[in-house]
Amino acid sequence: FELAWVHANAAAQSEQRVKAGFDAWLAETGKTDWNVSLLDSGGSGEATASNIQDAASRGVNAIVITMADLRASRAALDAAKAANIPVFAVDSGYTDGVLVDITTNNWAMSSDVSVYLLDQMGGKGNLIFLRMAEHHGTRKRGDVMETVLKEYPDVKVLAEHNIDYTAFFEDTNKTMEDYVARFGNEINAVWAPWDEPAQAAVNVLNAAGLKDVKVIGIDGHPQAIAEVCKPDSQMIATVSQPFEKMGAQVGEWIQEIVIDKKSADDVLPAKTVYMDAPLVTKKNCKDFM
Amino acid sequence: MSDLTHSASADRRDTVFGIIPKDYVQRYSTLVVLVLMFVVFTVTVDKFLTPQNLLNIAQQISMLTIVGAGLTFGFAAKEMDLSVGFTVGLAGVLVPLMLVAGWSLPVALIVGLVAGFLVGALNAGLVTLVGIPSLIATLATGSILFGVNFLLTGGRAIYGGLPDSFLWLGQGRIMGVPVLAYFMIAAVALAWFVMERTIFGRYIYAVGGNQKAAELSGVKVRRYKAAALIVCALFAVVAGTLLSARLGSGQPNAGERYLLDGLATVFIGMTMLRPGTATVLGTFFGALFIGVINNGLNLMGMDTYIQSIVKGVIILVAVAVVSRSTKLNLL
Amino acid sequence: MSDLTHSASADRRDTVFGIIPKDYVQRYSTLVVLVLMFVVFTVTVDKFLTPQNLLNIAQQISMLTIVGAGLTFGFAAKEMDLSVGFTVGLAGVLVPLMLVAGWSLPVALIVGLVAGFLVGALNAGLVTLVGIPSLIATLATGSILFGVNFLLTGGRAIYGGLPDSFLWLGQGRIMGVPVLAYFMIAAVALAWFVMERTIFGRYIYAVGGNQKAAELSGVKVRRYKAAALIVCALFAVVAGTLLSARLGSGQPNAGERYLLDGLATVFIGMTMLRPGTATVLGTFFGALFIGVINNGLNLMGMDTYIQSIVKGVIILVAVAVVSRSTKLNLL
Amino acid sequence: MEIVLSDITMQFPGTRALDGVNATFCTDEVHGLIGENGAGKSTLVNVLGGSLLPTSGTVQIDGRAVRLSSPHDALLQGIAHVSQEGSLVQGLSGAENILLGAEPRRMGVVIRAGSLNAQAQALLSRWFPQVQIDLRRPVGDLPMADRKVIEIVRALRGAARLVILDEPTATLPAREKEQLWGIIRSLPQQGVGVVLISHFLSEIKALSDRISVLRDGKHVRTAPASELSEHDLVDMMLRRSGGANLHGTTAAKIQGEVVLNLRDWQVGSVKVPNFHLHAGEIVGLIGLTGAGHTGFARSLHNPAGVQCGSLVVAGKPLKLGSVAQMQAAGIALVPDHRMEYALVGEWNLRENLAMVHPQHGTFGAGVLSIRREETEAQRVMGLLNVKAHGSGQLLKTLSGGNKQKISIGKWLYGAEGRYRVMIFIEPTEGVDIGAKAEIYAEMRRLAASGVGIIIASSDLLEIEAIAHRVIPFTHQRPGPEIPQSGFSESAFITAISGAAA
Ligand SMILES: Nc1ncnc2c1ncn2[C@@H]1O[C@H](COP(=O)(O)OP(=O)(O)OP(=O)(O)O)[C@@H](O)[C@H]1O
Ligand SMILES: Nc1ncnc2c1ncn2[C@@H]1O[C@H](COP(=O)(O)OP(=O)(O)OP(=O)(O)O)[C@@H](O)[C@H]1O
Ligand SMILES: [Mg+2]
Ligand SMILES: [Mg+2]
Repeated sequence: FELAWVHANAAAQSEQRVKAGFDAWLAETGKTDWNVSLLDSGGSGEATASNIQDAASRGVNAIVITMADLRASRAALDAAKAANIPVFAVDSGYTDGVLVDITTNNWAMSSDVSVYLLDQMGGKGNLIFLRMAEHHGTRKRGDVMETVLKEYPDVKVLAEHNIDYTAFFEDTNKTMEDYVARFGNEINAVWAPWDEPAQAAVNVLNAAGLKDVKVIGIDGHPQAIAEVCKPDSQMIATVSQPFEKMGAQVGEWIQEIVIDKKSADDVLPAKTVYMDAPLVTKKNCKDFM
Repeated sequence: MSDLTHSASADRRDTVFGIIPKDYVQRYSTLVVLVLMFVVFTVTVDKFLTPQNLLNIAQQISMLTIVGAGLTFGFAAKEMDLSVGFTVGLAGVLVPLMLVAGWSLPVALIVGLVAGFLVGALNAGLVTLVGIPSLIATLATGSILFGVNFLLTGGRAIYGGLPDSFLWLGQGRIMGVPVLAYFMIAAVALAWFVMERTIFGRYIYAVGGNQKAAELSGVKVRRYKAAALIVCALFAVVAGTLLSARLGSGQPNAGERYLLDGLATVFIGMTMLRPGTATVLGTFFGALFIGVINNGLNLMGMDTYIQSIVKGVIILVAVAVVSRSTKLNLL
Repeated sequence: MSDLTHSASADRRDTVFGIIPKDYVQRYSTLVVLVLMFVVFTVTVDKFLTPQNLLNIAQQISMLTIVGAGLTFGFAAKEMDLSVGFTVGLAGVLVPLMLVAGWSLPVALIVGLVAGFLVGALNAGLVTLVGIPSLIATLATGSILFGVNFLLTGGRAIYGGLPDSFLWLGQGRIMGVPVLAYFMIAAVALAWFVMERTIFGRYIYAVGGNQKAAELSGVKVRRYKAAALIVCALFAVVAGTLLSARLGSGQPNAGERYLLDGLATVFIGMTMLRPGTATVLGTFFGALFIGVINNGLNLMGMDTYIQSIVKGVIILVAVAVVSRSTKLNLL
Repeated sequence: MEIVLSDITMQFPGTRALDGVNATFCTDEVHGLIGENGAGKSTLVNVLGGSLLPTSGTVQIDGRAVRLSSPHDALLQGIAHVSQEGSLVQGLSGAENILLGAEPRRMGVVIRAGSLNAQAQALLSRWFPQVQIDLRRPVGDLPMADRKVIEIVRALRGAARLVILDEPTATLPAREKEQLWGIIRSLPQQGVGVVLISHFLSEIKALSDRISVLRDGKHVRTAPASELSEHDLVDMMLRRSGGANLHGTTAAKIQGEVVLNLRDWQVGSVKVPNFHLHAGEIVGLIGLTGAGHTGFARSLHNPAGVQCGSLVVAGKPLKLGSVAQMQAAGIALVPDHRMEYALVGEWNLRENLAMVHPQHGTFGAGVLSIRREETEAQRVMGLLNVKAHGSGQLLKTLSGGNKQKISIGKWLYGAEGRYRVMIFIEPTEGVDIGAKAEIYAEMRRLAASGVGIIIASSDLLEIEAIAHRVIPFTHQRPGPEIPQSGFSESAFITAISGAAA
């Protein structure tokens, strides 16, 4: 059984976790005859399209795409459709030509954690707002925060920065250093669009000796959960996305639809399937470790 | 080495293995590796030699080839355009933005071309009038364009609302052949004709080959350096427009990888045909080289990271032969 | 026979505005822009001229400066290392991986250096023994290293489990000054000394300045070209190691932007001190230039995209002055 | 047509190359331009040819003021320029270079490749009927002499009214030189004027109708050639009496030990069965283009292309290795084509001088001492009387002859007593008559100090003045040696023009 796994950008931890969940499922169910080839698009929409197209020409039995923006791969998806190859998407947005997109609700996740942060701030204080518009998920999260903020007139956005995705960790680091120099202990909170920049922000705050800042991230990567769990850490919350479960779920659907030849309409609950993504705070973090 | 070998070698060509004239090795060895690779993939990879897949390759390399053809003009004039990726990106957001805003396709396309012309003219002015070396000038304009591209879209990608006539440019087919392939062939043919058969191309090569000599022969050096940079930007906006049509989306950072990839095609091209010189056909084969490797290894189902390693090794092997027999000066 | 003009013309230098000798403009104008920029930021930006912020800048440019210093060796020998970003990345994952796997810090650091040496030696061998132009050779080894870096980590970033002694290298301070700043100063001082005050450096400049003349003067050209490429890779692994210590994380693609940024520092450096020549101090000022712009505009609270535009414009303005009075040949 | 340069001043950083020069050039004469190295000759013709805009001064053509701000402007006025340092586009063929800027075209834009080759060939045969050059080959593959011919043909190709030739004969071998002389003489009758720069005073005197002399950037005098003796010319150039024989004569040789002994040498197709050189001796190698003497001389220092041969230097047999090894054994080479093979244009003079023996100016352990370097550089520059505004001047801004002095100076810097054999190829290429004397004096001094010297030169007068014995080469083989007693220009010409077949 030939499966092509197309990463939008394999360097992202979330994609790695989806893959890990899938691999664990493979091991659990003893699928030694599945031949999975990895194709990384390195963050390029065009490479994603080419990878899908090549996989279609190769005539694989199924294609999985993770964290891509599939609207930019329409033509390639048509090729897969023409070749009768089922395509499963993970957090890539439902587009004609894929069977299903399994994802989490970015608006919902952001509203959970954003409101939590603002409440923890007591509805007032100064905020650093880090955003990232290039990725649809982080963009939606930022848009939600922006909307929510309108209802908190006493919270002042000290600075807003769009993270440079190609070197997000270093970029966040440098930017936060500059903000710390500029605002010092005026900073009460940092909103980061996902966990890694949140971690970078926490590092900078610690290094500068700022002790009383509230930082949130989203994704719930193990390191982030551990950070939240540290009692004195300034990272107060994240949202746990069930990436591993998405991977395992994709495996199950492939088994049922492609191998067992069940009807997709029976197997799939919807075209876009949202999975639960609970808020992780210092109180409940132990449950996620 | 010396006068002595000289007169002798003119008629009695140097040979390799006693049969292949050395300058054939110099001109064609990289090309031979390309052909060999093609044969190996045909034999070992199932779906490689199918019309469908060959058209895929054509489609996949078309934008890269067009960017590379533009860079070839720059290289020929010994000017490097480091902003080319962002120029691709500029057209890639500007044209979709205009279309989404309701402008007609011809207007949007023309605005894209005009924008390319202006970028090229800016680069050209900085280089030929102010005298800033192109490496720095285009690095700086690249930084400026990066900002402009993201400002235009607010950082987000543009989707939807694009007319079918536009999408057809990037996704359609004529007689089964992708429209993109026709664009590529037209661009290569045009660039080849201009560079190899017209006075304009000859002068571009001349100002790059020896500026002083060109000057003393009455060639207007600045004019041709400027022209090369403008052509480079124009090819980049064509590629960027097609890219957004292919993706059905305007992505502000989609062009960035075209700089390094475009340079790679030109460099590989410089190892063949006229070693050490950037030629349009060389660049085309360079793009084909990269396209065939990517496609073949993908079809083999090779892991991306291993692909990257294998790609590096193939490039090294391909150019090692010619490098041993010629002194190549790429810059 | 020549003493007359000699003394006469020595004092009657060509001047700009009737007072500033023209060659001072050529050497120092970019530097003057740097100083002006510094003054402007000091006046207009609140927290700019604070010890804390200056140390921030030092810390922020330290890795870039180290990479740039390495590239300077390559440029001096007229060899370009396009793999430098991936070499930064290699050390940036290899050293953390070793540490996480339980190796001691000295062992991990030494393995990092050895890896850098091997990468440099591979580049050097391809260029000096096989004869592949460095632009192609390092493009290909870059592709190989990209694959290696991602294979090493399986594509994921390494977080956590790094010993404090390691993190201290990137985040610690000695007498209030970041450890990174000491590394930077040591690297610049060492590189400056080697390039400007030793025969080794002189020969590297010689093989870059005129290879044939160096050869006929008894300089072992290949040896010094090879040495330049090896030094470049060694500086890159030092920067990569420090980068991962600073980030507290090994990220396989964190080094990539060090190629273009590193080139930018070298190019800007080439507009000052000895215009047209890559010098260590020039590169250092080039990095400072970029660092001060980024920091100052950030402190002003300027939008990222507008920053990028402003940065491009400042670079153009800074080099325009010298470009008008000198013919700069960067490559 | 009459071109009048008035009050031309050209100021470079650190140097005033021209200082209020006035000159008039006409299309019915050959105008000789002389002056010592660095006098400003090239700068003046660069202004005339549009390559340089003067700091002040005016150019008038037939009474009209013109602004020549590029060579293109100058060409439009009918002024073509063959510059001192060669300039051709390496990647293009000879034919393409000859017609660069004037290609035969179809519909205004498309190059007619076929007629391009034919036209270029026709031009070559018209001006140099006896020279055979494959014009379809890239010029980078051609010998230097052929390249010069191509440059000259390029200048003569069109409707030029005035042709500037800046030291055209410095790198031309005898046969091409004679043809060029013929061309120069014939041009004024065809309404084409010539501005000729040369350090060969006899050549200037024989070819020119009028001669202008520059000294230290100032115009000294212009007069009909017939009114000036070579003697006067030297006086005006150097501001001293040219009465003495500037070339001097080389004392009879001191028979020292054999410093170099060579057997069964083969490099390329050149075969030298045996050759030896004594300490204190100066041996001249002469030959036509392609005769093999320069290749042989180079191979003694750079044995990379040597197929076989044995070499004994100062009693020690040498294994043929790299340049560095040959140098360590005591062999030095001052090559021809200095900008390509000897000097770094972007370096200053000090750095160029220290290139071979940087060890001399160090604290030891490879650490340079700028002060020591400076002291030694000053010594060498004084020794060779280099005209520069200091050792920090960039080499590329020196005049041609001064560059040549630096090329020689490299081997004197910190080298006292280091070399047993010194090879000079065209050592006075582009060097003025005064500096020539200085270089000869230096060579003689070196010989007297026990160095064995080999000089390969196409300037037969030079060989006659400096050598103790001469070995003529024909067809890649050395011919019978000519002892000093048998020296004469005609003897040399007979020997090299191949009585042997
Ligand atoms: N670009 C430059 N920058 C600085 N000085 C220069 C430059 N070009 C020429 N000079 C100086 O101008 C003076 C005149 O040089 P020029 O080349 O005209 O001499 P020349 O008479 O042609 O000498 P030669 O016989 O050696 O060729 C020299 O002192 C030279 O160093
Ligand atoms: N100084 C040098 N050292 C090494 N190689 C040289 C040198 N000068 C010239 N060459 C090489 O020799 C080739 C022929 O050079 P050139 O036309 O000067 O002939 P030549 O060997 O000097 O003979 P001649 O001057 O007697 O005609 C050049 O293209 C170059 O490759
Ligand atoms: Mg001159
Ligand atoms: Mg010669």
